[in-house]
Amino acid sequence: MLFYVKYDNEEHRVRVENRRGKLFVSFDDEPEEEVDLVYQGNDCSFIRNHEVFFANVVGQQSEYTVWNPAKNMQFSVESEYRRIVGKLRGQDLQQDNRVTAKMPGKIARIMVKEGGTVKPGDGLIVMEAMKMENEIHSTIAGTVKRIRVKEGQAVESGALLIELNPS
Amino acid sequence: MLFYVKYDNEEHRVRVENRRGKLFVSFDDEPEEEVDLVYQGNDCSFIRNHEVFFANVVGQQSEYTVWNPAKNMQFSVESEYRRIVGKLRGQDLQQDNRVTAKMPGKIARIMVKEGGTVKPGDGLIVMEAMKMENEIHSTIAGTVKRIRVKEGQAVESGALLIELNPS
Amino acid sequence: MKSEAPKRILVANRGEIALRVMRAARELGHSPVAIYSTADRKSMHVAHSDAAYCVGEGPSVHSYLKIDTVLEAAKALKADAIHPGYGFLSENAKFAQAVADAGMIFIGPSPEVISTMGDKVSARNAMEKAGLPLVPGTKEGTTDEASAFKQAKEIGFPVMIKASAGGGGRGMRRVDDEKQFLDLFRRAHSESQKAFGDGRLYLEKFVSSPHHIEVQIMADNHGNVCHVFERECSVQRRHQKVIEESPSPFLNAETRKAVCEAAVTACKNIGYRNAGTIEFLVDDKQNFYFMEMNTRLQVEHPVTEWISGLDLAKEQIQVAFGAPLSFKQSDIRPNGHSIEFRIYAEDPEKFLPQAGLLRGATLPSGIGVRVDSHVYRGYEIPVFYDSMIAKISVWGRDRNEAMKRGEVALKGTVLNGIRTNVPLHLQLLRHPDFMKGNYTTRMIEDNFKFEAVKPEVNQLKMGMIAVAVSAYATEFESSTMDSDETSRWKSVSRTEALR
Amino acid sequence: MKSEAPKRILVANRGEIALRVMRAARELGHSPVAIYSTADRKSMHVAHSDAAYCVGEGPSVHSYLKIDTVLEAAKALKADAIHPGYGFLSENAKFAQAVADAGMIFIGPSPEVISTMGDKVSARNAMEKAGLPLVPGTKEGTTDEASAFKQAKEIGFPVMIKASAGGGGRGMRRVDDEKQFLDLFRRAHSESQKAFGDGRLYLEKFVSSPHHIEVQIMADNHGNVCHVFERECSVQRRHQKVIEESPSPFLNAETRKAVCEAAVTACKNIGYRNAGTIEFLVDDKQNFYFMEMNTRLQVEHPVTEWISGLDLAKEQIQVAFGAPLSFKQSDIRPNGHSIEFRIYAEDPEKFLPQAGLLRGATLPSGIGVRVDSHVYRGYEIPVFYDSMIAKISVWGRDRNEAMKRGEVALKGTVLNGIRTNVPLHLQLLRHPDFMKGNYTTRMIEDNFKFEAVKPEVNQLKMGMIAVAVSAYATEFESSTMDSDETSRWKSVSRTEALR
Repeated sequence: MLFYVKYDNEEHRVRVENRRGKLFVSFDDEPEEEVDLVYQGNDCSFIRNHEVFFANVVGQQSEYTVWNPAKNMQFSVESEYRRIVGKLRGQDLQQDNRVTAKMPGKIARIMVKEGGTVKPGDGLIVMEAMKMENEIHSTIAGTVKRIRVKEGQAVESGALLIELNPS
Repeated sequence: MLFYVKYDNEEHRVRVENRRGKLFVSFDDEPEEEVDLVYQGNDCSFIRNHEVFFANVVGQQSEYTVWNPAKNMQFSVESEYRRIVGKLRGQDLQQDNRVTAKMPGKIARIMVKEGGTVKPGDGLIVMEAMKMENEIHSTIAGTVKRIRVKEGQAVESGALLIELNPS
Repeated sequence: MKSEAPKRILVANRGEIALRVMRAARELGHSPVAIYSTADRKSMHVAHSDAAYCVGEGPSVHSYLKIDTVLEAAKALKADAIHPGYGFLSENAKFAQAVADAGMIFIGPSPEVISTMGDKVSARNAMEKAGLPLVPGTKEGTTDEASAFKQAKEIGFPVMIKASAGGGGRGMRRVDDEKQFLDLFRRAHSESQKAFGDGRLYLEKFVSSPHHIEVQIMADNHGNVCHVFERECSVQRRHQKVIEESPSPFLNAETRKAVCEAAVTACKNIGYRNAGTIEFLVDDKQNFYFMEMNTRLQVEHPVTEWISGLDLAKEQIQVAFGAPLSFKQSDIRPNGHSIEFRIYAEDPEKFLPQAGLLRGATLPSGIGVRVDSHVYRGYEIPVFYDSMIAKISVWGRDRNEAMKRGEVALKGTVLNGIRTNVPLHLQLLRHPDFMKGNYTTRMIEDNFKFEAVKPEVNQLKMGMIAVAVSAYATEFESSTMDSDETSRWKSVSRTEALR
Repeated sequence: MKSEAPKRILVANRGEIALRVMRAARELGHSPVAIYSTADRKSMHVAHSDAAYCVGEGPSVHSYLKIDTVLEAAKALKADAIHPGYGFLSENAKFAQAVADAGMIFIGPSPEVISTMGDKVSARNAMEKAGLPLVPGTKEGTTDEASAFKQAKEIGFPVMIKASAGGGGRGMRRVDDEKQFLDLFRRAHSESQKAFGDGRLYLEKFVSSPHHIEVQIMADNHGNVCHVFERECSVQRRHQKVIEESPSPFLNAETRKAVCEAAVTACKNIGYRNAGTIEFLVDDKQNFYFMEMNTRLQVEHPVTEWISGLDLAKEQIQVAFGAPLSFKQSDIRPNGHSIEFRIYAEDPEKFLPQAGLLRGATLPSGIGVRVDSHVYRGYEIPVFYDSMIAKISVWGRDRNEAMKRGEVALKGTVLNGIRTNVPLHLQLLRHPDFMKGNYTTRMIEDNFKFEAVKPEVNQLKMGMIAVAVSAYATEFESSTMDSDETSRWKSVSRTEALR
């Protein structure tokens, strides 16, 4: 079975086959190799050509995170089958100028007005969460299309806060 | 739902009801009480009348072990329903004079002969496992009815080693 | 100790500090009991107590900060004494008084001392009288913008705005010039009002190249006061400590002796008892100024325990029940070096706290490694409290060994499902200022940039394989298989990999 | 240390000791690589290595003991050095020689010293020459029953039969009178033949009220030899150590000094290098006799690390690469008290080793607690190896604090699905001889009875409720439910409770 695995904007193909309980994996156009994978409690480890890789993998649906001491790695994965189905349905990734809450919290202060202009780095909203105030900055230049929250409002993670029009 | 829970030879009735996600438990003839039970990773904790009980429960089918620092507690549990079905089928617990292997290992030496007499504490068999020799003793007085293994034989946990006739 | 009957000790706190104090209580043969908010029902501190009482909803104003309810809990649980931990009610004089009034022992200093030290201005006055040098600044807390602005100009910029009732960096702002003053004063005021219910602020001269160095004090009810050396806590971000160590690699022997002795003298003068910490600002010429006193056990007490061998939480309990200190000043000498890494559930790049489900959690162990934590795999980090999920403290014969040990321990800290600041610690350990051991409280903000690490090619490749295999196991979850081995393998991978 | 290039170090062992050595290698900046048997594929030591090589099937004669295969692994993994751990090939002179012949560094003493010390009789001869007092006994190993019997009568009963090639209590028997001699000699012979491939036995006078006290030695390649104090290892069952502590609570200061200095002198005389341990038998009058020398790191080295602050595994690696000892004798002084509890997977009543699935596992942590372990929840304990699954070592300022801390740590050790000796440790900690600190190697066998504990009524009741609730969750596993909360609760309980 073929999977498309994406990290940042880099996409690779990983083919996984299970033959009599042994796993064979090929990466992009590299030749297929046996991977000795075992689950150990919460983690798993692989051996490939004697090299050991210890992994803690968590995820849901197509989004996975693999633990790494220097930085947990986030991947999205899609099987060949799902990609084909998706294409047939005409799905398209949306261009995102929507500022969302990265975590649950309370809107402490709104620093912009609808129609106002912003440049990258400008403060948009101050959120309060876990007793800390955090300023949310714009990453783009543009105008404020719509403000979707009010001061004092409690919001969930992922909630849409502000819509911007890029200039 | 009513359960019969047994420890050693002591049996108690525990009734468990789940009403809208809250657990109510009654123990023998004591009045029903709410038990606040949560699972935390591998363990669970209960609060009953402010008293806290931390538990790690493992088990399969009807046999459960609950961790306890002074000694893990082994229980067998049967639901009312299963007990009725079992009675209808005429199941009966067998009187056990069968000496079995407590763990996998190798039969190092057989110390008795068929027809010989034994008293409690007499050595029957020396098993070798994990590089140690361990003597298995008789817990009853009687005669050796049948020896089911040979010296040098590897046996699994639970394997029948010797049958005794109690005197 | 032996002769005392076992007591019931309520730990009026949550998380790792509740567990830490409970362990101390158990070692002394006492029975620890707990309080919890509904959001903390699954915290380990509840499971590991002998009895527990729910004090309210998640937000701490509705639970851990409610004095009446906590006292009600103490009565219901038949507590003989209350240990307040840190944060919450630990530095609340009214609470300490109410505990005493209810006939229980408060494990901490007297309400009078808490009250004096809890207000920054009265603390400065008291400590000046007790002989400690102060940073130039205003004596009175105020909410009046205009008079504050005038005073700021007199002290000379840069100045610091601080909350009279504050702690933990909340309500604190540095003002570099006149233009910024009013805006920052207002923000500090609102934050302070919200956090402490007291919006009064005071001003202080900003000290250049400041080191945050604090002295651990331990005192009994019989007039014995000892210091347990200093801690260097200058690795901070937004006035929140990130890494602490003891001994301070910056302090020279002469200053070390002077600052520790000054702290002891001051505590004797104010009649201090139980554990406390005097925080000093030390400038690049090793001048030290009193900053504030924390009248409780600190988050970072493990580094002091590592190098002294003392168990400060046990010492607190014993002293509160009337025992003399278990040691004399001459009994203790600093042994080796210890560093503590505070593990926060936060994005290490943007420092955003993270709430949510901890899906993978394995904490390090082995020689010279201590972990204080209340989290486990499957723990849901509540949104209501501080985002610290673990303290990893290490010990080495010298600072270099402690740093290497810390690095190995951090690399063995598996935390997944949420982001943590472990990557930040690994980068700080390689920072030239940190490695040299001469860094100021400005290091992270002025002289450090978190590098967005790109994993090595091979790591990325193996990670992609791990993900593809996990996805593979999911895709085939419901399909039928002929080989027993295969299906067993799949069912394990399904259960383990995908939560 | 800084100047050295990173090396690849093969740890030719398994389980906790492999992990412990790997951590040391990482702290020094080296890359640790592993070997494993097919039965150990899921051992943590494989997952935490940088590279690993399968050396064969489960039984150690088919894997960890195969010199050629281990060397093949070392070559394939490009190892620069091999650390043998304890057990397996750690005291095999041929292996040490083969490692050197293959151009790699053996992290341990020279093959000649291993060879001399590996044979009990030649060890006794060498140590007698090097100045250590011996227990009266035979000098030559033999398999001849008749001559051995004659010699036993000359020495006078009780006598000890010991395997010339032995260790760990295997092939060892105490013979109280003439009648028992031949039977026990044969059993010792067969056990020794099987365990070591060498059935030769020697005899020794049985020492009354014997204490097993051993001295840790650390020596470099430049003639520096230091001791790292003694360990008291008299809590034994069938010659297997169960609890170890340092310092010994039994030894007086004079004997401590004498025995440590004697060990250093002997090691200097035989040109010893790297880590080693000299075991002594000490009688009730504090006379000490050389017993044997272990030419490797001991299982119980953590107690020495706790009280000395040294990292013996790191020291071993550095010394093997030619560095001088990182300390002088005068640099180290014993600090506090440490106790190690060996956690075995065994029935604490009948001492039967337990193999099988570890279904619940949470190991203790916090101040003064160190855990060395390779197990985790879901780990399947293989039948082929020693049944030790963890070492819990604690430190306290004094012995009393260490004991209390040990008790709390043991009570917080959650191991389920198999039986362990944790209950045995808890009872030993309350044994009057242990509490007094004067106990002999005969304590467990002669003066201790494991009490079959009946849980408290309330414990039993709560346990029954826990079981009934788990059974309830299983019964309803497949039924439909209306409330989301309920079904979520059930699915969690199902997954978590029932494995």
